[in-house]
Amino acid sequence: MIPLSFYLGLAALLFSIGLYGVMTHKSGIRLIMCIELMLNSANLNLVAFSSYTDTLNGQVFALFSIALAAAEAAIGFAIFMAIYRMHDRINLDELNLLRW
Amino acid sequence: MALEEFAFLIPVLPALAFVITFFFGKKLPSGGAIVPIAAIAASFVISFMITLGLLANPEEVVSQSVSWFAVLNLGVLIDPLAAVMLSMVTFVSLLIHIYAVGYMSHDPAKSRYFAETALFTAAMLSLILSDNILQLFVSWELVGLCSYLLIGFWFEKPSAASAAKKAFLTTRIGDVMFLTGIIVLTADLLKLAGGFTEGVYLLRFDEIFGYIPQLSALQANVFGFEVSHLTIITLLFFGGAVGKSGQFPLHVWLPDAMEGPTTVSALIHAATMVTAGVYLVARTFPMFIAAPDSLMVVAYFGGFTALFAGTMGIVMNDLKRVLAFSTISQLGYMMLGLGLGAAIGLEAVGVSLFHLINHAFFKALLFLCAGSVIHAVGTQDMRELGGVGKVMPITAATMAVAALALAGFGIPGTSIGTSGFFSKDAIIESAFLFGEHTHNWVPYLFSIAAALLTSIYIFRLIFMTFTGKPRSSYGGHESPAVMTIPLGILALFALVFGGLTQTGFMNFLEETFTNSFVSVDIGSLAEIGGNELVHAAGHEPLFILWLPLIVALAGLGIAFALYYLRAVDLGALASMKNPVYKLLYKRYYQHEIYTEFFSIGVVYGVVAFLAQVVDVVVDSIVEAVGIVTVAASEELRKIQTGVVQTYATVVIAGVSLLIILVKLIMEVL
Amino acid sequence: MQINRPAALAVSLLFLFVVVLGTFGTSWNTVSELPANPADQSNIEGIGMLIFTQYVVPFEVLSIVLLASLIGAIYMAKGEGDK
Amino acid sequence: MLPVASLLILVPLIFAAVTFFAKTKEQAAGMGLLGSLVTLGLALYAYMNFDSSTAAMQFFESVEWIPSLGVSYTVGIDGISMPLILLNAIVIPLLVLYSWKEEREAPNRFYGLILTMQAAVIGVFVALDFFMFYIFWELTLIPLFFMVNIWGGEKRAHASYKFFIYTHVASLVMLLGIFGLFYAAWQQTGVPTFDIRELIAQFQFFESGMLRDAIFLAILFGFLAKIPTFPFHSWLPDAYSEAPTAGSVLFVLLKIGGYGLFRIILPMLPNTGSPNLIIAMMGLLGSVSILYGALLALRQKDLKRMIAYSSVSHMGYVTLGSAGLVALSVSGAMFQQFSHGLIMSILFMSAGAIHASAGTRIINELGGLARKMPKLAVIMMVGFMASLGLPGLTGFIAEFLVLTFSFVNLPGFVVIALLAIVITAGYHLWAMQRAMFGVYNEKLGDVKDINALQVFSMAVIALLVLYFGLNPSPVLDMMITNSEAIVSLAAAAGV
Repeated sequence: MIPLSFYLGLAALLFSIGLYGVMTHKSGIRLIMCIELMLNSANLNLVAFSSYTDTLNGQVFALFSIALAAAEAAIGFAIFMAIYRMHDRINLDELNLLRW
Repeated sequence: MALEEFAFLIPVLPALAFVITFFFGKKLPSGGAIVPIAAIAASFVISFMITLGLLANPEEVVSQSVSWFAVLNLGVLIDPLAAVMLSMVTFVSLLIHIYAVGYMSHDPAKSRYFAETALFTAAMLSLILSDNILQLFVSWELVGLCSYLLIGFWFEKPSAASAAKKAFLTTRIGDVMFLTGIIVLTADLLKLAGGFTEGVYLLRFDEIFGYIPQLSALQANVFGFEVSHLTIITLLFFGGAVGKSGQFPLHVWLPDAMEGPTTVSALIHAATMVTAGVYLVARTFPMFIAAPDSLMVVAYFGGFTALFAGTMGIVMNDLKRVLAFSTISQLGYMMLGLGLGAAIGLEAVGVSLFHLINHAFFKALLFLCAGSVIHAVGTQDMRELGGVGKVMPITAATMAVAALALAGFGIPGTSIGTSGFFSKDAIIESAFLFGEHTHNWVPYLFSIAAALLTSIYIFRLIFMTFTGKPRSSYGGHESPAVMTIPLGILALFALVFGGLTQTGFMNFLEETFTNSFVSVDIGSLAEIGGNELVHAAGHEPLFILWLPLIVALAGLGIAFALYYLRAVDLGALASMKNPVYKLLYKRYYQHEIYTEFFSIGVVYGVVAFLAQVVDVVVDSIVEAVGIVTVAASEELRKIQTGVVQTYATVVIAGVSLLIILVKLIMEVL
Repeated sequence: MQINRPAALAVSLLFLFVVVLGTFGTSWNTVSELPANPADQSNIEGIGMLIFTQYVVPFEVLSIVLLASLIGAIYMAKGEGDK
Repeated sequence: MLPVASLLILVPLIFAAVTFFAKTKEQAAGMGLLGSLVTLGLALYAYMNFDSSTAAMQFFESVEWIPSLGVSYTVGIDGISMPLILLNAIVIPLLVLYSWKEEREAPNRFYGLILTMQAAVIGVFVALDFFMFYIFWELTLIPLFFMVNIWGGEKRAHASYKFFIYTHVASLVMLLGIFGLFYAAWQQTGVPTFDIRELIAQFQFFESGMLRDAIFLAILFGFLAKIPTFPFHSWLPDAYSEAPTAGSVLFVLLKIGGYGLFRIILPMLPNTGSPNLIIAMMGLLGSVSILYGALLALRQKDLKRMIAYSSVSHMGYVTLGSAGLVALSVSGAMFQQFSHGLIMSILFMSAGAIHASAGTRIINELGGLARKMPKLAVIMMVGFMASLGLPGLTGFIAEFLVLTFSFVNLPGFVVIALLAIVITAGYHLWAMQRAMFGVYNEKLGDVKDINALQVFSMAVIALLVLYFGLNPSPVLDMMITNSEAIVSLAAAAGV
């Protein structure tokens, strides 16, 4: 049997990759993709725990989380579209209107 | 006697007159002058009746006390000392008020004038009849306030406003010393009495005098000297008297006080203000005589002031300033007289007060005459006057009488003489007695030299003003009767009061401290203070008796030669090139020393340092906290880049490190 | 301000290190055997039951959130008026 | 019997709320006057029914509020608070009358804030529970802040923030002290309570001397900064001089710092680690404040700043008298609070009137105003004379009591304070001479005297200064009763 830690390790790896992407990328689209990656690494954890504890709660939550990710992505992309219409690009560096 | 029940009315009536005149004076005829005149007349009648009663029975003094606040009281005490003062003050003040009806007739603000003089008189009367030291101080300060208001009566003249301020501030220095004396006294009494008892007013004179031996036993260490508390207290009291009575070195306000109306000067100099200091020392005389060295200080200051003021008196050109220095000088005599109590005991009070009363008459007369001249002629610079005697015969005659009284003309050994003769010569003789007794001749020399100066400056004034030819064109006329009648009455008193009352007066005042209110044995108190008293008065050599008169005549002769006959050309002597003359004319550079050096230099220097350094530093500490906070946040807020990725990085890194840290700590523990 | 890549990599690796160390260092309280039901490999039914009983309220809330985000997304993506 | 203590807070508060909604200036001022007059009536009612022969609390009310923390609504009036409530109740209606004819923005807020301030200050005086005490204590900041910030002079923003932050920080330190007291007492007895008197009673049983000193000093700091004494005074000149006239008068009525000394500090003092050291420190701060304020006042060019520094000087007597710790010196300090409130009201009203009609407050730019403003000159003279301690007016009574009876224990400090008396006279007379006397400065144009309402309000205060100066017993007796109780506590502890 594959130990639980392996799933968790995989999820951590996925999360770190997503994190690295979030930190380094300027483009909003890539940012959202990386966030999706992080969310899904969490889902992986949920499902793994669910299986290894013989309860279904975790899987239910994973479903909820997927639905929320959809909502988040929809809103995110919509915001980016709006920004794009204003600035003609979605470079996050330049969005400093509220800074300081 | 029923009248004594109303003793409290003596100051209350003029105070009421103040209120009425102040608020309704403008609607009353002649500025409401009738109200204070009536009130003071009533006070005079009450005072005089009480004095007559006391003369018959000096043991039964008037004494009433009511609780004021906390453990302090207000009260009335009329003993012989207070009685003669009350009678004199009400009488002189009454005459001055009547005179002022004429003198102030053209002034638009005369209702304010009469209101303030009424308050002035009320304060002085309350000062005289207070039976405790605190009430005396309260009245003392009110007198100061009124003098401030009256000297600055023509407040639109900058010099008047400035003189008023100077008078108030200079006397205030003395007042603070007086207050300090009261504070020390109260603290000591509290200690000695072991706290307060209901119904016992510790600050009443009978209580204070009762504690004199214990107070004297208390020792304090001041700058390495062991000093009796009583000495400290009395010297502080004397400091107050120095301020109020214009003694050196706090005399500077008195000549400037001439900026007020002349009647105010007369009030201040004769009746209501400067005598307060002398009165204070006389009132607390048992304390002074029981305090080692205090009376000597009084004597030296008094004697020195008498001489010092006299030297300045001989060079002044302003009619009123000469009189002002004359007052300072005569007050010096009174202080000297009190200080001689170190040798002659209680008699000193009689001698000094006798001079005070006589001085009041002739000094009021001198000022009112001067006022009469100024009123008629319109100038008070003696260089521009001359020959006024022809146009104003009554004024000139009364002024001459006053001058004779001031110089002290009379025939020794008889009861013929002006009042100044009897009182001033008594002081000089006492000084001689003192010298004979202690072999300390300094007071005597001071007093005799001052007598010469007195005679010179007053006759210089007479000759320069009333004789010779007019040195400028002025239109003069004799003053109206409302002004000359008071002059006549005062002249009468200046002539005969001394001769008629001398012995009786002295004996009357001897009773001051042994009566139904307080009983003090001056002899034993003098022993406490280390003062040896002599009782052998009256067998001075004939020369000593005649010397004051000879000196006065010499002064008259000098003045006659210099200012009437013009025997010597004074141009060279009385010029600014003569350093002595310049020193005197500049009044020993007091203005430079007091105002420019001390007030502006030292005090303002300290203040500037405090304002520009200390306060700035104190404030900067506060402001700096704010500035540093703002500056720090200006930098620190840049951490908030507004870029989510940065936040995410920092959060993740922080959490990771935190976990490692916690883990490590757990491992170590 | 952009995080430079080496720093980002370092933080990511640090995080990975910490988490992996954590997961492998913890003794997880798991069931000894995975439930292997040969008859019915699916647990869809159980999940459905849970969603509509125990988690019905979150489910409803989620639906509203989805709807709201849908509307919001359309509104924002569509732009203003005729544009 | 009316629940006066509660009503004294509630009435101005309710009227304040109503006033905020007033539409016109007349309505606002009218509501302000009505509210303050009702408060005055209540205060007089309390005064009439007050028994000045006992130091106990009167008009006492107590209701539980948050039992789990021992917070209760407890109010009461005694001889320490009664004169100050009276002072507040008397001056506020006169202040409303004084500013009746002035034109300003948002009169509804102006009068509303005045009434709020009154409620807050009276609240501090009647509160017997630290929780309430602190709430009202901080509430006083708000109206004053807005007074300065909205209607103040040129540097109003700086002055208002400085005042707010400075005294607020000091209050926070005090709050720490209060919490320390609360928790230590909770540990001691096992019952939480915020009752001021109970906590003070428990204070002596705390075992740790360090803890007692820390609590005491934290609370003392809060009060000293509020009084304020040197060197915590630097907010005062800015705030007093930038505030509008009504604001300055409200500042003057803010007597809560000195009140705290009598109510809280003096009863705790004997049980601190080294009471004599603290007494010496307070005496030093007090006497230095007296001298320092006087010296700095001498240099000020702005009439209002001069009065502000003289206020520092006068409040030094409160600290010095408290430190004197003799019944009469403490009563003198209490009386100084009362007298200072009256006198400074006159002075700030005078300065405000001069500023309003002459257009400047710089003393050297004035001159000869007595001719054009005779009524003001008379009233201002009374105020100045009272302020420089002339006998017959209230200032003297207070200063005499403080100086004389502090001398018993603290002779050196009294001597320092005595030096200031001449200087005090100096700057008052100097200002009077420059501003009111001398030749009229024609540049000022046609200056008008104060209006009838202003004459009335200032004359009433001036008469009170005179009345209480001649007959201080109506308020002094109750002060003496209470200070004897305070001092006997100290004596029992052997200080």
